[in-house]
Amino acid sequence: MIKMTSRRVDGVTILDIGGRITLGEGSTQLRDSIRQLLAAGEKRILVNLGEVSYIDSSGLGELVSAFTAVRAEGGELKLLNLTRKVHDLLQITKLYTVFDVHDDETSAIASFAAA
Amino acid sequence: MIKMTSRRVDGVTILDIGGRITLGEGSTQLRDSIRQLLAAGEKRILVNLGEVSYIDSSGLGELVSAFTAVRAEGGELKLLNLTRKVHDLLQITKLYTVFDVHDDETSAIASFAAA
Amino acid sequence: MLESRIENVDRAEAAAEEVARAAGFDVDEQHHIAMAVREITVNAITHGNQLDAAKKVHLDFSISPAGLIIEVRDEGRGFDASKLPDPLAPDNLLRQSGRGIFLARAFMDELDLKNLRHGLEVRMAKRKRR
Amino acid sequence: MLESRIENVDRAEAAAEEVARAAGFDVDEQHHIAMAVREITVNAITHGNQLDAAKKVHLDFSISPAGLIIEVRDEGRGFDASKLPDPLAPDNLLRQSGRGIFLARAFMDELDLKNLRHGLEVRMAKRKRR
Ligand SMILES: Nc1ncnc2c1ncn2[C@@H]1O[C@H](COP(=O)(O)OP(=O)(O)O)[C@@H](O)[C@H]1O
Ligand SMILES: Nc1ncnc2c1ncn2[C@@H]1O[C@H](COP(=O)(O)OP(=O)(O)O)[C@@H](O)[C@H]1O
Repeated sequence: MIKMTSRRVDGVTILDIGGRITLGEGSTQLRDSIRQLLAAGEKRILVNLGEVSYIDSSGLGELVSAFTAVRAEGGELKLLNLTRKVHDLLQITKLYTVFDVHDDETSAIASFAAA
Repeated sequence: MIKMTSRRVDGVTILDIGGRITLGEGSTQLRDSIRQLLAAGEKRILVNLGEVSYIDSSGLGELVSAFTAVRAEGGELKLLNLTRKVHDLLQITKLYTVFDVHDDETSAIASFAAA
Repeated sequence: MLESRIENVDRAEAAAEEVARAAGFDVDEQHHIAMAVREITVNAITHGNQLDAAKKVHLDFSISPAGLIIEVRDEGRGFDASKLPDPLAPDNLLRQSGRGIFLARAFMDELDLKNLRHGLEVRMAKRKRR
Repeated sequence: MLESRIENVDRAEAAAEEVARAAGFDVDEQHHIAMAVREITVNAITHGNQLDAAKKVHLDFSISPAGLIIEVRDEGRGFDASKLPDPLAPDNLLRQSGRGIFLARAFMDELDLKNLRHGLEVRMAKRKRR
């Protein structure tokens, strides 16, 4: 019940996620995807959560780990298109203050530092 | 969530029911249909329960009332095509001994007394 | 909160089915448990609370290793269960009503009726087969 | 019966959502209640029973006029809740874990942890808005 595909636009890798990012479902896939991207040298990652219906605390933890993993490699991980549920979750957990969150793909891409 | 249509074959009215015959849903419609058929002088009624997913005690009661109402008018009401669930219900409540139950439409129709 | 409205019967039934699934019962058992809850909730709302929306039905599901325990409590006057007519008796077979508790009992492993100070409490249990 | 397997988390969550619907909560509230049950059940299975399939989780839903009370009980060692780190503290904000109980608490009106002789009991309540 999770879909994850990545595409590249103007030097930024966009990871489009759909479905649930929860323990045992999406969390592991998210971790693997981020690992693969970092291994391939992709360090500007925009995670599109527009089609994510549900994140639990495990999924939130995985997003935070993705964020710190990318930062540790000198890269940037940003979020795109939060649904109301996901937005509320980031607000309650104060993670909204951690992530750079965007609503528009073009301006999100432009916000990444040039290579 | 209930469907009820009637058709006439060889002097027998077949009432095809689909969905749930339960309190507040199918029970009332079943009562109304039987009333209408009796008002129209139809007294040989074959109730096809093949597409009925669920009957509760209210629906069972309505079937019994239909049976006695038709019999009171000198007619016959028989049942056709019981699903396993409905069959089990009639067995448990001993109503299986009350109704004439058929599996085959043609022989069910033939079993009605000639007009 | 279950107000004494018939729509709430469907809700209680759907909840029971999902809880039964969570408890690990198979689909047939889920159906039987849901049906028992339906019948007993209909009684609580109609016979117990007499469709008085101010009166409520209290519903309790308890999933344990042994199985599922369900309690339905209304705010009515209760009744004398020893006077329950047998729906299988020849004289009762063609009666329109009187099969609800009988069916719920058939579908559960245990069903106990208890008159409380204000209302009837029906406690049903279904054990896991091993 | 809930064996200590992760699949059962989804079942418990689905049951909670359906029970919340039956209790008359709106879809947002249903989601929040289901999520709280998910988080607490994950804890019961992982931290409490430590994925030992022989240990069970006991789940109790109680629908009453006032709202919904849910209890989740495991067979683990419990823990000292007074030592729960605050996930909003700046030092904890980037930790991968530690948000489960916090979120469940945020989504319910009450959440109490109680160490029993054998296991932890989490009691959560959600009141109906009027
Ligand atoms: N919650 C209740 N409160 C009071 N009386 C009840 C309750 N439930 C059942 N009864 C009594 O028991 C009788 C039998 O109930 P039941 O077996 O469900 O059949 P039915 O509801 O079709 O009459 C009812 O007619 C009613 O008199
Ligand atoms: N059922 C439980 N049994 C024992 N310890 C628990 C239980 N639930 C929670 N804990 C403890 O509380 C901590 C915090 O739990 P929680 O807030 O859900 O975050 P997380 O599960 O991500 O660590 C856990 O790491 C664990 O040490």
